[in-house]
Amino acid sequence: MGPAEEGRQKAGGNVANFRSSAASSLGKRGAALHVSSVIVILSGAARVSRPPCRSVVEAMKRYSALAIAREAARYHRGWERAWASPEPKGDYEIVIVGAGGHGLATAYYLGRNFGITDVAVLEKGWLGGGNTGRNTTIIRSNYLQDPSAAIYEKARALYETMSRDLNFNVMFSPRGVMMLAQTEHERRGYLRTVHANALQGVKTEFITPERVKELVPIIRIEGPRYPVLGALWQPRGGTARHDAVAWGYARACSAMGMHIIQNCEVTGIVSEGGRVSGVETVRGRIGCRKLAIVVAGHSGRLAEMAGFRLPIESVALQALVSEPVRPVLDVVVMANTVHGYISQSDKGELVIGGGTDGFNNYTQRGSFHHVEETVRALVETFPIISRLRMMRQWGGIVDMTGDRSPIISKTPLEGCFINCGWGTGGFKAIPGSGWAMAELVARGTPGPLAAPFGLERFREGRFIDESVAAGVAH
Amino acid sequence: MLILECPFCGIMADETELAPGGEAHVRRVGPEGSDEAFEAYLFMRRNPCGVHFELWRHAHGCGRWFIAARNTLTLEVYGTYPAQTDRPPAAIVRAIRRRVPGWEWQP
Amino acid sequence: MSLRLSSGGRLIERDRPLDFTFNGRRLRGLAGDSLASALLANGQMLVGRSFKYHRPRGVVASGVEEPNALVGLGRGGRFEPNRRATTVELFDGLEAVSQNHWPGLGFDLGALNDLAARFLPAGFYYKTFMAPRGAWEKLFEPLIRRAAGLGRAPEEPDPDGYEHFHVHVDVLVIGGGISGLQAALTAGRTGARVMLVEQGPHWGGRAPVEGVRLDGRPAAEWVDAALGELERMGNVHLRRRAMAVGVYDHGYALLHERVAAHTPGDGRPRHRLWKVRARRIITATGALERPLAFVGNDVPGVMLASAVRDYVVNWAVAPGRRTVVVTNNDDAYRSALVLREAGLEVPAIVDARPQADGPLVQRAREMGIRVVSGSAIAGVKGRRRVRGVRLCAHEGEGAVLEEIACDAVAMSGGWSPVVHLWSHCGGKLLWEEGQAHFRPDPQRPPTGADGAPLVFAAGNANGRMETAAALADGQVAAEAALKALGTGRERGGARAPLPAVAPEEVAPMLPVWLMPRKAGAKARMKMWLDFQNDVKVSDVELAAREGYESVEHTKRYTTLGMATDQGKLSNINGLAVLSEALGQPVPQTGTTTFRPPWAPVSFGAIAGEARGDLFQPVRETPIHRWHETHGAHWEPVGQWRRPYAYPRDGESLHDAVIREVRNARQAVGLLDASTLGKILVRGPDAGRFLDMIYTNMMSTLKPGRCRYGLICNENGFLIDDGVVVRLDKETFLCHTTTGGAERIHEHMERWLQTEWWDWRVFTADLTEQYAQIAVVGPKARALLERLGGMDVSRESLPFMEWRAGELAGFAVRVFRISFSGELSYEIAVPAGQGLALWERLVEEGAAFGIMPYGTEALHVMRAEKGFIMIGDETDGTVIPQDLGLGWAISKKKADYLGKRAHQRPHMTDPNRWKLVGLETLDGSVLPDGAYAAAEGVNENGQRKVQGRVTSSYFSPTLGRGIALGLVEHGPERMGEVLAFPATGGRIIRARIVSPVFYDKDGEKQNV
Amino acid sequence: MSEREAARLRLRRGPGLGMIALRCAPHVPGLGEALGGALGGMRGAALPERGRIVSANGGAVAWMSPDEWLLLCPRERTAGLLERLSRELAGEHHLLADVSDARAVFTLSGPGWREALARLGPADVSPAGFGAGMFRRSRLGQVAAAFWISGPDELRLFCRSSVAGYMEALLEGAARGEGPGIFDAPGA
Repeated sequence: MGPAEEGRQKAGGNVANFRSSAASSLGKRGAALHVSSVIVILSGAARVSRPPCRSVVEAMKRYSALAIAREAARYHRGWERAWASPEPKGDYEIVIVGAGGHGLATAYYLGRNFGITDVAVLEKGWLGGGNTGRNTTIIRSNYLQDPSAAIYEKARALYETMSRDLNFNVMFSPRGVMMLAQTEHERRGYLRTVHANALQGVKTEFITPERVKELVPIIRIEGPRYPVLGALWQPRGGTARHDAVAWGYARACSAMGMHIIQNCEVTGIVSEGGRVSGVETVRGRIGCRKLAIVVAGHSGRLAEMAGFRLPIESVALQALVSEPVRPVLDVVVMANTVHGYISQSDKGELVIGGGTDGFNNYTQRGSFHHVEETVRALVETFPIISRLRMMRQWGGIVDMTGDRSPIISKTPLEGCFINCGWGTGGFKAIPGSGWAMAELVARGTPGPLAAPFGLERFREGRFIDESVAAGVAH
Repeated sequence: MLILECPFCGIMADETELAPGGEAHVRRVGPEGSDEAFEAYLFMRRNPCGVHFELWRHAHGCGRWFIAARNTLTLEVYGTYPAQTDRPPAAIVRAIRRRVPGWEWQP
Repeated sequence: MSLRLSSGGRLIERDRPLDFTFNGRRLRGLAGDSLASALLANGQMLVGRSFKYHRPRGVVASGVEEPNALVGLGRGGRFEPNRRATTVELFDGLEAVSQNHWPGLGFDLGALNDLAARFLPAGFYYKTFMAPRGAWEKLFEPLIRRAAGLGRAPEEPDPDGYEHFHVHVDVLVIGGGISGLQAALTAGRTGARVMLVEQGPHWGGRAPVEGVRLDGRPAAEWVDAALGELERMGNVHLRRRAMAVGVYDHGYALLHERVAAHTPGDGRPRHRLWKVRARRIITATGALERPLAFVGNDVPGVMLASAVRDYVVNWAVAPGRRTVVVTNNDDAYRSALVLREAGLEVPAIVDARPQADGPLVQRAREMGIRVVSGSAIAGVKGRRRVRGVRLCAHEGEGAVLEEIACDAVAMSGGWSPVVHLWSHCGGKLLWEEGQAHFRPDPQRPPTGADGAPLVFAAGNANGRMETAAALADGQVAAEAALKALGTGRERGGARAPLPAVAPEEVAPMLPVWLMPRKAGAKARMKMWLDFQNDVKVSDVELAAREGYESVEHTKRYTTLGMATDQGKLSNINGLAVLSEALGQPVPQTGTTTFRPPWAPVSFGAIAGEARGDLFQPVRETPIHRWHETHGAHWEPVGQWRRPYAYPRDGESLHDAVIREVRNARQAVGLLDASTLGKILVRGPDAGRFLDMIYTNMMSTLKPGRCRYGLICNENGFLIDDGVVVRLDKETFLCHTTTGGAERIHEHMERWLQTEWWDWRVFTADLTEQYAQIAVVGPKARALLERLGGMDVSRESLPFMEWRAGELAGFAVRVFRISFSGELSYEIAVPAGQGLALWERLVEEGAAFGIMPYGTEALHVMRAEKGFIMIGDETDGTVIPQDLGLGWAISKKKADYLGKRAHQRPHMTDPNRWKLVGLETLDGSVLPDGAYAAAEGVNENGQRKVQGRVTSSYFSPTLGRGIALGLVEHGPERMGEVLAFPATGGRIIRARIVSPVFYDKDGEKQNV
Repeated sequence: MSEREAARLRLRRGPGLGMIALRCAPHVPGLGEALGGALGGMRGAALPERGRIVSANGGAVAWMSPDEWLLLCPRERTAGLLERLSRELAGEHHLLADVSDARAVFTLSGPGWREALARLGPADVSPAGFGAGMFRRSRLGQVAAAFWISGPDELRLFCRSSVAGYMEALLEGAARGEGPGIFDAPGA
């Protein structure tokens, strides 16, 4: 149990008083402000010891089969907004830029673990509209390096209970993730990962080609080009409904009285004496004591506003789905030697992803030859998909760091924190990332999850390189 | 799918004939450089949303490295030129200014 | 009951019947039929079931936009799910089955969902299935998954072939209707390279159906004339059944051509994927008719008015005998007229507009058709088949005024231009109030590499809905495209006069997003927007109510437009309903993003020829065939295949490796080392250059000598190693690892071209010019001496030197280098003679007990010697200092690639893990990649570690397991025992020893 | 392959050509003469412009990159040519290498060769985009290749010798079938 959780236990006593206000605040902005200001006063000096908000679920009008039945009687006219749509206040204690999964999760855990709810999450477009809503929804934590394994496993564990925590079904589906070993080198790499994971508390195993075939009957294990020599198997990895993750967090944050402000692009960052004091937005200036930048592909632009540079490059990553067919693939399969990964959604679509473009691109459109390479690989590996069809193809802007691992860090600008660089692997990390980022922002110093991901590592040459185990694709 | 003219062959090369090489005009920092300078040289990239200078190799052609001046948002290409230079040629700068008034080259 | 009419049908050949089956029933159609028209001709209106509620579904459209009539086609390896019956050309023996039902199409248990529909609103699954804990995973999701998908996937590999085709044109014209034809004519006449493509099997688009007359002649005649002229031009290529599916940046357009889809197994490729490089693109892609949202608008028998027209005119098929037309515009009246002319009944035209007049309305009245204006459909009677409609006032809440018996309904909600291809690359749209549709905004087109407009929309696709305007627009678009080409060609072409078209007078349409306008909540739950995904007006309104206000949120929450038709029929209606729910104008709501492909593309077509043997290139050495015929077990190394070992009959791989190692150590072995990189570096500055590339000092190497060198990247990490040979004063030959050959050559060239371009150095990758054969073992020298030729004695060819000369008549270079620790010669000959030399060595070596050995024996022998292997001891995070290779890092040099990086705090950290040897206490082989555990856990609760295994083998020479590993302070901890937790809870103990297990003083290689 | 297809395109491995890679600055005095002389009897004519190839007496010189040329000659002349050139270029900074064995040559004859190439690579091989005297380095399938028109209805191409098997299979596949006939139209 992490320090934040212990804190929550201690602070349990104050929960009731918060809960009632939060409940009354739902849909009533005035009340929401009131609640947050109460918190500010409550907080006093020691911010961290503030009453955490455990009452998210209670604060919301619960979702359940019963609620649906009740609403059905009146043609579903009684449902409330999942999240409020308030006008921005003049200032907040914490402003988070970016209402994607990572930004919203950061806000959620600020409230849940630290009782900080005077929070605004500013979104340029529509919440969850960035990579959160454009990825292939894979969740796994079979990473090689300790820091990665720690944060991705934290995230995976939180996904296990997310639907109930948020009272929003994010459809986490631990159907198992398989990474094929198709060369001796890859086999050794995955064996290494299995050994590392065992010591990291991540449950993985290396399975035989026969077991692979058993789990994925439509696969061709004999090659011909790259016979399957086995696979790295994480039985509790899987997928989740990506949009639902953003929506569930948004609903919970809104219920805590936080402000989620969409269509509110940040155009500048205001600072006084080397300390952040607010942001300029298309909807006017918004003051804040702390600023969290969580904008993935656009991190470079925000950093520029804040006056520092990042070891980041933005490139296009593409994904595609097939027309829906009856289930033929019950696990997630990743084949890194041939650059393709694939799973089948609960709707029946094959969800497919591959490599990234090698050049800077802000268009959310990629080059077709990457799709071609990926499809080619998957047709070779799963011959029966040849007559299925690509229904939709899209791209996202992913932010790649110098070592392809994320950044959760303080910045040269005091009071300004950044969470970025998740590259092609952000979705699976959302809860862990939010948890670690909330701790960093609330305390001003990183906890054990975030500590290794500081910006300074690039100067020191202390990299967190996952490509080592060929785990390039996400 | 980009098409870039190889300034050496004069061929309008398809992206699949080329290999990208990252930001251009990055000055090497040697043993005498400070930690900060060295970090910047290796990792800190402009990553602009707009005018960008980028190294490309005509991999399935003459094998030469050239630089493409292009826009990362519109994908407009202002021009290409041999990589054997530490700054964009005047003609390229003019071409960019025609499309992006007031744009300035920053080394 | 749909039926085939006794006369008419411009596309069918009545004297050429075709037999086909639907759900096993033998049916008969005609040549020229689409599967949909043939099914309708056989009275088969019910063709499928919807996704969510399993509602009965009938054909609603006549083209690619069809959301309902999805069937499984063919059998076995040629089975294909989810095919739109409307775009399948009928052929003899076609087999089709309906989808998404059990046990049958008629009686489907899934339809129970429909009864529970009220309890299954949009996004209901986000609100439930959460309790009790684990129920989602164990119970609910499996249930949902069982219901997933529409058709089933094939169960056998695809026997058909696919191919790609690249083509470069000045102008690509997409759409073979009259606008596209006119555009192609205009562009073609200037001599520009033009390609005109049509997604369907027929040219002319809708004009021939509409009975349009050009220059007083039927449209079809003008179309034929236009095609004739285009075919005569040498510079225009025409293509039917070639659907433009995507427009990508810089004018890259993707066409999906169905070459043999309608003639399966005729030997031709099934599909051809065209990769068109177009300097300019014209989208004359037409428009799609919108359905109307009224209660029961999804009942089989309710069809788009234009589709009704198509079926009657093109295939002489009618959806029913009594068709009620419901509309908000004039165009649908054409359907009424067509039906009447075909001798069918039209009991009424239900027009939502307060008053209906205008020429078309007049003509309908003149033909005695009853026009009920200001009215709407309150509901459709029937479940699996339309039995009648109830009328009400459009402005009201739906109070039924009368009932009309009918067996079909033709609906029209107005037309929307097909703007997909325009939008793929960033083209923007504007909202046209008068037509209530989005059309391309000429001010904000997609732009090309030159920053100028890339795509030009024409005709209906550009919102020009009348024939004359559409024709003229084709010409305008072509001229604009040519102008943008800047070839001056636009002046070249003589502007031919446009054909005369009789003016059409059309009364304004009335935007109708649901009917009647004030319909109650209950009714809205029965008005379908997305027929396939069962998204209704009430669902979109629910999304808006719950705050899913962005059109993207609504789409994702309700799944509107996410079906296989990607919302071709539902999107505009959906976002209009959303806009009304939010009380904002449609443009403010905006559209969802249009993404490729315009219609689904087979994965086979995308993969093209790259399947089986052509999936990826296999690289072969000159000696490859010999390995093959001598039982090599292959190991893929990059694109190469190298022999892993040569197992003999009945011999296991493991035993083969042991035999090969022993033989090389005791007698003589042969290794095909041809894959090693060989880069020639030459010039006055070559030494200076290699001093930068390698961590060692290479400029001091004497001609005739060899030196083992290390290459780091600027980040300080070891990326390659190999032996550098000085051929003469100005010339070096750099050997790299197999994987390194191209990588390192590119690395060198990059530095030469982008950093040190004034240095006088040339490089050349000669990897494949030479075959390289390692002759390894105590008897190696004897064997070479037996071959005869150059002196290979210790005196004239010492260790780490090389000589050029002759062996057995071959002109060779012999390098005395060793990666095995044995006496070893690496012999290079021109690749063409590689096999001959190899065979000669095998032959002459017989007397010495020579055996070839593979990569695994190579690995074992180098591990026994403690030699590192790039990719095993290194992984992109290891620096030479970690590997005890400090001796290979020149202290004298001011600079080399990686030097600055090596000075960073983390690189000089004394706690970095260092290379050691590891010996298990019980002699067993340590598991690959095992970690050495340390005491306690870190802050994240992870067990602390102090080292790991980088290579681990059974050593035949020592008869025990040996391993190399990286261990914290390893070299200072000789003799210490580490614990390696293995899988299954076992703990293996191993002692830290020197990494050199064999011939510690290196005498054997030096004899 | 059907006779019809064979008439459209015939694929042949070879001929085995002598190949010499020469790298040096283009402005080296007498370079053209050296090359011309090497081929025999084409004084100064043998320095092809970029993207082109010049042929004479069974030999040819192709432009590979601004400072690289490829000499093509009968195999047996390779050694002699190498010697002669290194003599003539002595004193100039240059690199000469025999690469005859590093590359595999194929010959495509028959009108179908343009379509065969168009099936495999992105280069514009229409008559408008690729004509006699041009030397194109590009991609076929997944490997690098270079090709030029070596006679009426005849194309010659080469690739790395290690991928000769792949290239042969690729070309055989591309030679099969009718093709869309896009280059058949007069003047297309």
